[in-house]
Amino acid sequence: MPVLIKPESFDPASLQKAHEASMSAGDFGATASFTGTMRNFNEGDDVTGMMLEHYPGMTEKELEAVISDARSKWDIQDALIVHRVGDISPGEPIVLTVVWSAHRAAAFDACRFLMEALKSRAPFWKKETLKDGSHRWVEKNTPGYS
Amino acid sequence: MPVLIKPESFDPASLQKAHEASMSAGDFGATASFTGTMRNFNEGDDVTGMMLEHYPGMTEKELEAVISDARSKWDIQDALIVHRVGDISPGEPIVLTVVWSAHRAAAFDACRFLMEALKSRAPFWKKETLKDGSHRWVEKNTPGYS
Amino acid sequence: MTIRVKFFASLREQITDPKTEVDGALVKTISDVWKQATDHPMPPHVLCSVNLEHKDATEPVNDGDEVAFFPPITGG
Amino acid sequence: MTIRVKFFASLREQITDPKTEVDGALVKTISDVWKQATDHPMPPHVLCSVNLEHKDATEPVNDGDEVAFFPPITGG
Repeated sequence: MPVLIKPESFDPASLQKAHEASMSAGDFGATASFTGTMRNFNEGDDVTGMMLEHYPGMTEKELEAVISDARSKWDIQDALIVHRVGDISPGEPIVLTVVWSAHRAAAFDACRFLMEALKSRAPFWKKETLKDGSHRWVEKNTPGYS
Repeated sequence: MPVLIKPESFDPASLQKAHEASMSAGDFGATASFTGTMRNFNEGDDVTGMMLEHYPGMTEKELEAVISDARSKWDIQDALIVHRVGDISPGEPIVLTVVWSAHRAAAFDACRFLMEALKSRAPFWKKETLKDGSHRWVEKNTPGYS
Repeated sequence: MTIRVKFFASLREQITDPKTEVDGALVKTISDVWKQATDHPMPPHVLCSVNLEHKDATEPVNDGDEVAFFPPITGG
Repeated sequence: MTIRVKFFASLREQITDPKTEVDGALVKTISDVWKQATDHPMPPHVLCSVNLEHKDATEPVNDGDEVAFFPPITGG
């Protein structure tokens, strides 16, 4: 199962290792991994909590399509996407993308592609709780390339 | 200590977590991580073992310079480089580079930069043991960008 | 037959009392579904899906489809 | 005073019986150090360092320096 939607807090390192256990060590030479973590600040404001809404069914479908696009673009061994949903606290992981491949170029490219593609295609929405108790929907993502 | 030279096998996930424990959760939003693992094949041949030679003193100095270059190029929170030396077996990690930052673009860019820079500057050399017991020095690295 | 309609995130909060089903005989496109489901005008950056696939608002719908409307995606 | 000389990896195996120290008075550049340390001609892709810093073979050396020669780097 290369796509996981998690309603509870998850440990990126454990999930990456668990998935890797199903693979044969020595078959891959490169592992690129990205973890997005909830910050306690955004656009200049202190953020105390967040709710991640998603579209069950469509979300999984889009994430699987993102992985299959990556597989068609790069020579990769395996990939994993984990995404949190529901109420989350600062410091907790939101998203994990991992790519395993023979050589590092494909792992780096594909891991970054997974992140950019899921941020544009997979139906998730963030609602922040600010320090004063007010809520706001995040309106757009930060740019993926500087 | 953002640079570690390891004469024994290491667990990338544990070292990444250990370093992260020194940071304040919620301060960073992005973690990009790369692990290079010893494969059991290279250039069409079965490889049964590898010896990683390095230049003690210069190696650490170059790795620290690589991190400080990354810090001057990108707005990053922290970085970690771990590199194995000595005799290693297929499936064991060779190198780990991790970058923590507020936003993902800097983490992705800087993590990849650490790998490319260390592969061109940090004095390490690989000697492979092939299936028939013969040895050969690896002559050049695979390209970092496809 | 009917077309099911869903609204997500900020749109779900903004659209008061939308229909969750519209009559398939009354609509040809996704835009038509919006007009049948709510009196609100469609905001400029709304995204649409039909049967869990991203679609433009001009695309056709069929009886039995599930149509969803949502704001720009902000996951990851 | 002397200049210490080191060879690494495949170079260390190829250069038979190199000097580990050369007389600082006899050398001006890194290339000179190579010629004093061994009878082998310098291979085309050799990298050099002085006091743990990458240098070109044409650069000067001083008494007390540590000079190293090594093949292209293959770590990571």
